[in-house]
Amino acid sequence: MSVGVWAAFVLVLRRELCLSFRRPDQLIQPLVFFLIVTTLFPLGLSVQLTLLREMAPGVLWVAALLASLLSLDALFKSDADDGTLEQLVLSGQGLYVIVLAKTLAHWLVSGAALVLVSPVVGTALAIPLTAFATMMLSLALGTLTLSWLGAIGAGLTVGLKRGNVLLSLIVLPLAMPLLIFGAGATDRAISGTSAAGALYLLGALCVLTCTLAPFAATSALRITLE
Amino acid sequence: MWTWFYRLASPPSVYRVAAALTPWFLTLAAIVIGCGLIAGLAIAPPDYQQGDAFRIIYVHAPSAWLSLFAYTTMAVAGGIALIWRIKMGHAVAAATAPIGASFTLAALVTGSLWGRPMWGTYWAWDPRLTSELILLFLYVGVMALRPAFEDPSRGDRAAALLSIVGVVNVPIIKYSVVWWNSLHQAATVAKLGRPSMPGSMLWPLLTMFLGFMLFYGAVLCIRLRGEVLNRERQAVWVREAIKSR
Amino acid sequence: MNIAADGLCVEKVHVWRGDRHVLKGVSLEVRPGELMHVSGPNGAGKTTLLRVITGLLRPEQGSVAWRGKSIMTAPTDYQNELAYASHEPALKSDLTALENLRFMVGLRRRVTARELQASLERTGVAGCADLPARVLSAGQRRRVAMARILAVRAALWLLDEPYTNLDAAGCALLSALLVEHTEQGGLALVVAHHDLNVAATTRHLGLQG
Amino acid sequence: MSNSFWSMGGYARYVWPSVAFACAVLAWNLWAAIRYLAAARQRTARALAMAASDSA
Repeated sequence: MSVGVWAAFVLVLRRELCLSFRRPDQLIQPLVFFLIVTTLFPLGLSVQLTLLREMAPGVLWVAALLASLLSLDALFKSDADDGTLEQLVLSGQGLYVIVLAKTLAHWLVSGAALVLVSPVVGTALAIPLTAFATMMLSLALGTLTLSWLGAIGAGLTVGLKRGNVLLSLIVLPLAMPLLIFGAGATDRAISGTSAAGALYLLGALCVLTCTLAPFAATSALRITLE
Repeated sequence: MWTWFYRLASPPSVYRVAAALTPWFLTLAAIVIGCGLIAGLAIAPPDYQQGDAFRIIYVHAPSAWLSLFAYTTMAVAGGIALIWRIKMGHAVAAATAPIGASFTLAALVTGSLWGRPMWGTYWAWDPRLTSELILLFLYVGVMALRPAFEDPSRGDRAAALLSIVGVVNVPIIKYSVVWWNSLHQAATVAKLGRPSMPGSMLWPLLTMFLGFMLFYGAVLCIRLRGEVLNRERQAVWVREAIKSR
Repeated sequence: MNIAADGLCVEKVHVWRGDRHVLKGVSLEVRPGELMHVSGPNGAGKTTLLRVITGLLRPEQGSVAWRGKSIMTAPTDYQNELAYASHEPALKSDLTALENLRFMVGLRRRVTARELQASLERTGVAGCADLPARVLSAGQRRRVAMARILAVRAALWLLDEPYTNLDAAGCALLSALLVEHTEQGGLALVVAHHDLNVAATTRHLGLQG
Repeated sequence: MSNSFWSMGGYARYVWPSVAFACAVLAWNLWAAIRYLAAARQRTARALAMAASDSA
């Protein structure tokens, strides 16, 4: 009576969420980082609402990207350090399912939290209320895509000492398309024109990454776990 | 049935073949690039729109093409090595990376010099140059990942995987940058594209392409021998290879 | 290559770590109901050999066969039948001992909390079922790892230095568990630099430095 | 003909530096490759010599 794929997926998901909520400070830090980075820009630029609104999508998205990148490093590192990652690999369940569950749990904890906080940042950056829906949808898709790309980067750099700088160096070039489409969608939503085109492209990118990235992350883990 | 491929991919034969090909590639490359440069700079007629500034294409286009070709070669070699566990694939990938990165840099510099008269600045976020810049970041990522592992064979495999992920993303990046550029490019600025060229302008360009490819072959063969030696240090055949030229 | 009917057969395995030739043509064979003791000085490649047998590390040359079939043909099925205990016991320090077991064993088979509690009792750490793993002593953590090995009910046990941090009672318990496991037709491969006094048919493999 | 050739129709400031940089990249590639091969041969020779002296 071995455990089915879905049961294993749910079990790993519950394990990750349970572990994350045992250390709430780890969850709050990326959010605070996101808020701090977005308050830097108005201080650095000017507080003219028109200029701020012009800058808002880019600022919001770059801050969200960097905040999620910050927490990606811990995706496999804590498990690798205490030896549980090996047990997960040898658990008899496909590593694809385990990586799928771990990355989704990481997104729920970091990406989704960013999306929930983004209205606060949106009002701070003078983004009109009407654009909130598109902004949050594009952020959700974007951070999910980034979590998958980050899973590949984390898989490759899990064993390295100063891995997190290398992780950003590897993941950011791959994340540029989603920044372009995401900021583009938010920008159009602000200016009132329909952001459907950019959202469709972002959605397509998200689906592509969600299906292919776990394979790459799985083989990345096998390489570094040897 | 793949025995000839495995024999060809065996380290000693790769080393010998690379050593034999280098002089041929080098002399041919020198001749072809020489002719191409003379033709491009002196013989080809100036462009009706950009005048003689357009001659920069004879060094920019081949570099840009080579930067992409080298990345694809690196990804394919890495893929072969990862899937069929042929170590020489990693040697080829490791040898190709710095060459490709240097030509990406060449494409960026010549591209911005070419754009200067048109745009009034050295960098106007032209879509082609922007994707070339991101390609350079991809190169740097792969070249930074390979030596980060103590065990060289693990570093090779990690770099191979990253280059495969990268090569899948190159078209996506190119498309998204073009899409992004059409978003902000209100004014119609003469793009850096290759205008449809009459024969007298085209053949020097093709010559330069051939010359750069031959040069790439030569440098790859030289670097490949170094990579093979680094990976086969204990092998028996290495002892004779070291003594002979 | 003599096909062991159903058991573990490692055939001339070679592994290089960078320039170091760590495993030079290692071969071994374990039949059901037997215990294989692998010993050797530090750096002799004991852990590397174990990682090759689990399938985590692919050897440059040589093969590992389980029940006559190479483990590379169906890795997950093979891994479903083995239990691997590495140097340090694999426990999440934020989770309690019971939770650790539930998440680890739960991936392998449907198991109830009562069964897990029973295996914890069997290894003498029932008391700290609800304590977070970080407060447990090294010996207790080792015993929780032993409980995991028991609860997983794997045919093949691969134990890397299982006797470390165990007190006298713990060592006796582990030896008893090994005997019980081999009597039920299970296989065990134990890496230890001291000799084991386990009443089971034991083979021995000494790895050179 | 020759001085108009060098002036590149007034764009000499851009054409010649581009060509020069491209040639510099070609030259660097060749030099770096040869140096890399020489270093690899030297390292291998030293490793072999050391191995020979160990086993002797």
